[in-house]
Amino acid sequence: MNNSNQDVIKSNSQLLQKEMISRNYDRITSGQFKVSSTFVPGNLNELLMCFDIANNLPEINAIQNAMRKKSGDFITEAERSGHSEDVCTYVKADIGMMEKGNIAPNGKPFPDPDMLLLSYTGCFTFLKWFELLREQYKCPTVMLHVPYAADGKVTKNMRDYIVTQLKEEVIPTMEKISGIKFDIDRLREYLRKSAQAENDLVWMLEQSKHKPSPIDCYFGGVYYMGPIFTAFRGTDEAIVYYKLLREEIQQRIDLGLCAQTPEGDMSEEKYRLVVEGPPNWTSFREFWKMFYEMGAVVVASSYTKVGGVYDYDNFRHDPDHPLESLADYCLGVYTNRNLPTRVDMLARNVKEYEADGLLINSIKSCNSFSAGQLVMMREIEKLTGKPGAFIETDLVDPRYFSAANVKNRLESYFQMIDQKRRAGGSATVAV
Amino acid sequence: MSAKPVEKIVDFCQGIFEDITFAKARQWKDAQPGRKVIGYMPVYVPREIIHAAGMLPLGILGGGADMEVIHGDAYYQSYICRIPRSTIELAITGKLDFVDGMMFPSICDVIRNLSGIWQIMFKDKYVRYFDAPQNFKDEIGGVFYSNELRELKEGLEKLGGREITDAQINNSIAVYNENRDWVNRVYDFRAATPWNAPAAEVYLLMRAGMVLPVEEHTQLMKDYLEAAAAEPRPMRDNCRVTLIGTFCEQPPLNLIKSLEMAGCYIVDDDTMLVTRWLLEAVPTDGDPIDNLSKAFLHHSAETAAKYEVNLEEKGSYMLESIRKRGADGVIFAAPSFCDPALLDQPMMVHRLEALGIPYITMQYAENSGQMQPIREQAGTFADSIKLWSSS
Amino acid sequence: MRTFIGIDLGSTTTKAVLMDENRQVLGRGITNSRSNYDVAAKVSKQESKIAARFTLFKNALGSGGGAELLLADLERNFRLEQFLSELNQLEATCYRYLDHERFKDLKGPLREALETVFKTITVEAPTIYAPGAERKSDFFRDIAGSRFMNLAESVGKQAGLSFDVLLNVYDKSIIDIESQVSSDETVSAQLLNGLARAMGEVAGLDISKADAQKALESVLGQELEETYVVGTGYGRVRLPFPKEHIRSEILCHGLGAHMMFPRTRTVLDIGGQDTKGIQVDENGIVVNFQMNDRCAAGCGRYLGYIADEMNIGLHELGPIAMKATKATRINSTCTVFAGAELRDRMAMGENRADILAGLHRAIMLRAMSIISRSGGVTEEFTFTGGVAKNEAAVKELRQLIFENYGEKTINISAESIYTGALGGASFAHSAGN
Amino acid sequence: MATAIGIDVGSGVIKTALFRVDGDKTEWLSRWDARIRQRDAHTLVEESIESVLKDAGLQRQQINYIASTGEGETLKGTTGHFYSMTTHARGAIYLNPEARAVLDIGALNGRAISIDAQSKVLTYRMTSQCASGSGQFLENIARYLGIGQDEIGSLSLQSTNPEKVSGICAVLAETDVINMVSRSIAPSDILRGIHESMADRLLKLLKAIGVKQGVVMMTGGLALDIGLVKAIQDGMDKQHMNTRVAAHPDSMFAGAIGAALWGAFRYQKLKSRGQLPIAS
Ligand SMILES: Nc1ncnc2c1ncn2[C@@H]1O[C@H](COP(=O)(O)OP(=O)(O)O)[C@@H](O)[C@H]1O
Ligand SMILES: Nc1ncnc2c1ncn2[C@@H]1O[C@H](COP(=O)(O)OP(=O)(O)O)[C@@H](O)[C@H]1O
Ligand code: SF4
Ligand code: SF4
Ligand code: SF4
Repeated sequence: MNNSNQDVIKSNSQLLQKEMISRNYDRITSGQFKVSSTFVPGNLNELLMCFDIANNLPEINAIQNAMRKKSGDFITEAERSGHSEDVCTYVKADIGMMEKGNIAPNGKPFPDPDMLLLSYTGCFTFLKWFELLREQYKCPTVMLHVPYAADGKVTKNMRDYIVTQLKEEVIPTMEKISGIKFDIDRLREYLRKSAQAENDLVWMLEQSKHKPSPIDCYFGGVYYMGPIFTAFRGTDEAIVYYKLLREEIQQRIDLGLCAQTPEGDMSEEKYRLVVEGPPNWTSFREFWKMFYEMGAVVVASSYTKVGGVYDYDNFRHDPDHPLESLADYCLGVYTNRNLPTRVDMLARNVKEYEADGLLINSIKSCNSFSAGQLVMMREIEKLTGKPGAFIETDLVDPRYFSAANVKNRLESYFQMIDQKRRAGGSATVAV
Repeated sequence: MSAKPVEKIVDFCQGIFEDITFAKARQWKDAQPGRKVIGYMPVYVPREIIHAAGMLPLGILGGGADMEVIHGDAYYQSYICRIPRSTIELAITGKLDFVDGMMFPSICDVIRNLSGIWQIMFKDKYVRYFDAPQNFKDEIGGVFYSNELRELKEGLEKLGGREITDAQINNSIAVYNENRDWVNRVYDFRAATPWNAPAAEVYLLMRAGMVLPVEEHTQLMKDYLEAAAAEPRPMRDNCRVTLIGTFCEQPPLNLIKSLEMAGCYIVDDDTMLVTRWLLEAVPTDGDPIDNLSKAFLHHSAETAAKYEVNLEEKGSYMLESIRKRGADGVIFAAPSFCDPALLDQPMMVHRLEALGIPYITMQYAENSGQMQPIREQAGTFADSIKLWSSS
Repeated sequence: MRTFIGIDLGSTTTKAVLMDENRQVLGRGITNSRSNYDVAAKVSKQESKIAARFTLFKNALGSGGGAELLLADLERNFRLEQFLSELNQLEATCYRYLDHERFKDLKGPLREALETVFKTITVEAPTIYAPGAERKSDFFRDIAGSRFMNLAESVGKQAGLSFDVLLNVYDKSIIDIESQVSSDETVSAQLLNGLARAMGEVAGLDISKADAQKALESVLGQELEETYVVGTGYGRVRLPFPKEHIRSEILCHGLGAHMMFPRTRTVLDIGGQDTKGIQVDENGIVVNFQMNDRCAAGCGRYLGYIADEMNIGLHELGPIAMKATKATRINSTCTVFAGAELRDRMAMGENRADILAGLHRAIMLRAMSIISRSGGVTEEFTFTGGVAKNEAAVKELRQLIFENYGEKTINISAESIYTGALGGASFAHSAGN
Repeated sequence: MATAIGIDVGSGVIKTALFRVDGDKTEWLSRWDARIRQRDAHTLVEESIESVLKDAGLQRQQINYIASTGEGETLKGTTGHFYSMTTHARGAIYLNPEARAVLDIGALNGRAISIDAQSKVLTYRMTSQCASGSGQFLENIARYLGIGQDEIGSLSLQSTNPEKVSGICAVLAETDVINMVSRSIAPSDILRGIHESMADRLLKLLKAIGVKQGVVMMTGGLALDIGLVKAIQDGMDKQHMNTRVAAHPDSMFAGAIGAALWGAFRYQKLKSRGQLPIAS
């Protein structure tokens, strides 16, 4: 098979996505557009589109660099210049890239951003990350503080606070930078398109309820989520993409196929898992392989909710309440939800998707995800009666991916599920 | 009150520091039926409102160097700082059973998620994640923050079963104004004659303030200052440093002692910022919620926990501390895995480098045992300031 | 006869358990993993077969008539035979190394010193294996090594030779010795020799020499067919086994503990370089587990390291720590730094027993965290792995379990180090049938 | 003129040096070193002082300053203490005046220090609290392989196909070596592999403190390991660092040298101020 880490799944939708991504990088590096950097969670793509500002997402750049095996060097570079070993490696991959010439995946240099849209949503590191970038670029930086939904609900105070910030801080800054006046109807139109793609997206997420599941909702899922999480929410392209994806998946269901992997379709679905936590990117292929080789498919994952939660409480962007719905979107991203909500979400997934258990991939970098996962695991085990398993890796730091360790744990976990099934509750020793 | 010798005051504080069962706070609670205790995690919470509700704000700063943490590791991976695991250990071993509610200020994702763990594990307790605005305009962040303060007030009213009046809050503000004033005097005294107020003593004095009722703590500081001034101690050939990064998980007492032993007088630090987070006295008339909100927005310490809107203002608190306290250099001591401290550090370092102020960086955990590397670094720092200065 | 073998290739020791068709354990074997893995597996297997032959011989002799005495004596004599034969080889190897570039110049004096050392050990050997004697270790390397070091230091000093050089000769030679597996023939001969000595030594036997010899010969003649072998443990992926013969060590430990103590629900295994907390159900099936590994802090090797550091035997650590009046608080997380801390504290005059007690407590505290992570102790609890042999570790554990989970049944078997191999053998049994 | 003794109490070895300093002239009068090996450090220090005095033909009253360094803060009978980095920096400049950085690798810790011509410590980095890749680690492995300490260097130089090792635990080193041996990897390749991985870590420290050119002086016992020195130089060349690594037969004494020299310096300075120090 191909040995590039890039095109892991070959299908029309995948090809289309590839093309979309490279077109976006061309747009960012073309020098013809104003560029804003911002984060995936709380990403206000529709709003940026209203000002013709290109959307550059450092997290995605870090992922791209990790898959191209460049992140390790970048991280070391950043640590060399005084960044701690202990902090999020996305930040260091980004800063290291900057120090090493700031070259985009298309080979062209990234332009300095015209603004930093600091959507402080669900992650403390974001705040410092853009303070660090601001030191370098000295460009206008606008803070959008999204309060944490600590009690599992959105209060009026929170929503009002965000809407005011949008009106008083974010929009005026964008107007100033782009020279374009804000047109709320343009925003409404984009939001309508967002909602349309989001419908197909939710349909897609739910298809892994089939047995066998036609898709992998973690390793495959990160590809399926690509457009909606990045610079395409609100575009026609996203609508086309999700329609195409929907057709492909429908076809797989009709044919009764197991999930697709880089080495073709899985021949048998032995284990169904729900996964919490982001994947490892530096050894993405190797990591995925450990799963499909053992016959494991991921039927639901929290990572496919980091850029917005659409299935759990059925949120859609709403053209009739444009700014409020952007606020609700930000408030609702996965990492902005409190632990009881995250537990409920995952426990429901285990039950509704008939999974064998919950696997947590705990990421060293990310306290937003990781702090509390052990408690979540125990709660979810209690709620579902299904065993959990815990592995530890990192996002884009190759030093923290120990294949042997991960494999050992996965093997033990799957053998445990097996043994449990074979015993079938009989009282004799099952060996 | 006649002056007590320093030693007695320090021993009293040390006793409070070592007591992980919080006996002093329990005594306060038991003294009158219906009293309530609200625990809070480090950095900043508006203690005035808790005080006004007739409750005792209890600062919980982890388990310290000597607590054996057994279950804590069942809750946290090795790459997460230490304070949440020892705090959980305190809770599940019953040491916080008398605490009626917990407040988790918005400092980082670890403390944020700890609020969720509390919600899951201690369902019968009042749990409040306390968000502070990162927008500092009155009509934006101010409105949000005032509403948050009001929500807090209402929550405490419900918990306490009585209304909290503006007059009560104003009164509490005055009490805390006085406390802040004395905290600052202790810091001034130490900066002027650090040999007369060793860092470990000042630390213990402030730690006592996390547990004692504020009025008692204020008195304790008055007594200490009087006693310390009356007991001059020999001055050592040390350099003067500001300690930065210790605002949440606490350095072990031995670390603080080791720094001084290795030749560094600590003339300022950022431990227990809650005692001096608000930089100016808060007005005691008018709408107390608005006053607290404005104090937070416009006169609070510029630290890693906050977003600094102006690039030029970044690091101003630290630089002001160096200037005001006459420090020769800075020791950045951050808890391992502490995002706020470690992510902020490179920016602080830039500021120092631009001004040619020497600094060193080190990491610790609340239970670090090995002080040798710490002394090594601090000692070398002191050596080089000493050997190459004109003295 | 058909036999089923489980081999647990641990980081420090390799264990084998051999069972028959009725899932009766016939023999257990152990060796240190310090030689290469293949060899370790072979040696432990050979050892388990030797033990099996003892069992079979015992069955053949029946009880009474002094059979127990004879068996015990045979075992001692056999071990002595084994020891002397290995010592001989070690000596010869040492001499060979004297021609090495490094030692050529000192060949004469070195040879003389070595001869003295080996002569002394040979003379001492019978006392090491005397009835009722306490041995410092089960392994040749450790027993011979510690005697060698002690003697080399004094002998070397007298001869004006540096200790480091003598040590180096030993270090080079022991590797060769450890890479050898005794053949069946050698073992048979050693057993028969041992029997002859034992028959001479044990008084008041009702068994005739001829009968005993015949019985042993018949046992030795019996083929122990390796019907199915299952490998597990840290080094399992390096075993020359097909994939389906390999089981996760977690499952093996869980099952092994269940077989020994069927009401076990929580298992703690502390091996050489990892610590596992395992929860099993009523069938011995693992429902949850946690482990920490790749850092020696808090594992068995930590104890070995400390023993080396203090120049005492591994078996002596526990007894010394038991004499403590309090446990010194040890802060270092790293074993190597704990070694330094230990030296530091000894220098400051702290009591050796107290420091050792502190080290044991530190290990158990880490283990308690892992247990807690795996789900805590709810019902019966079993402690397995090599460290379960250490009484001071067990004492701290009992106390900590009590403090944290209240009164619980705590099982510790004398054979706890074989738990993983036992589980493996059981898997072999079901796979081979 | 000042006569001073420097005592470096290491975690493995104690080193003592006696110096006479007269203006710019320094004279190394005598030296002493011994492995601690489960002996009482204080007694050894006493022994070392006696010994250096005897060798130099001096009486204790003739010594102006006894300076400790390393883990010697609590030693009795010393005049003052300087911290290791201060003394190693000074020792490095003494051994090689061109040195602008120091790599000090002892039994447990490693550190990189950047210095100026006056041996002032500018910045530094230390290895973390894990002894993987330390001298102890190397020692353990060598013992397992049956290799003498002084053989390590030359063997490593013979390697043709170094075995890559990642930071492995000093205690579990043996297990990892077994792993390698069982894959029939030659001892020289294993050693070179370890040297490369250590060099890698040390170079990271060097880069972290911004050393880009000039002479990097190795101090501490591992400076005697020519295999490690070579691996560090190779690493520098490979990473296009414009630096040259240097070791000196007396590198192990750098701390003791530095302590003695600083002691003499401090004595003269205090004397000029009329404050004569006395040994405590
Ligand atoms: N008799 C004993 N007394 C004390 N400790 C022992 C004894 N025997 C073995 N050990 C300890 O057990 C450890 C080996 O345990 P084991 O379960 O065999 O580990 P592994 O499977 O990882 O090799 C050794 O490192 C040692 O510390
Ligand atoms: N010839 C040599 N080759 C390699 N290593 C050596 C040699 N001589 C000494 N060492 C190493 O040097 C270390 C001692 O160095 P030193 O700087 O004195 O350490 P410390 O100050 O920590 O005691 C020992 O651990 C030893 O391994
Ligand atoms: S901490 Fe987590 S959420 Fe935040 S930037 Fe890093 S990976 Fe993303
Ligand atoms: S020590 Fe740092 S990371 Fe840990 S809880 Fe405190 S602020 Fe957060
Ligand atoms: S901390 Fe110590 S015991 Fe742990 S891996 Fe490092 S060297 Fe080994």
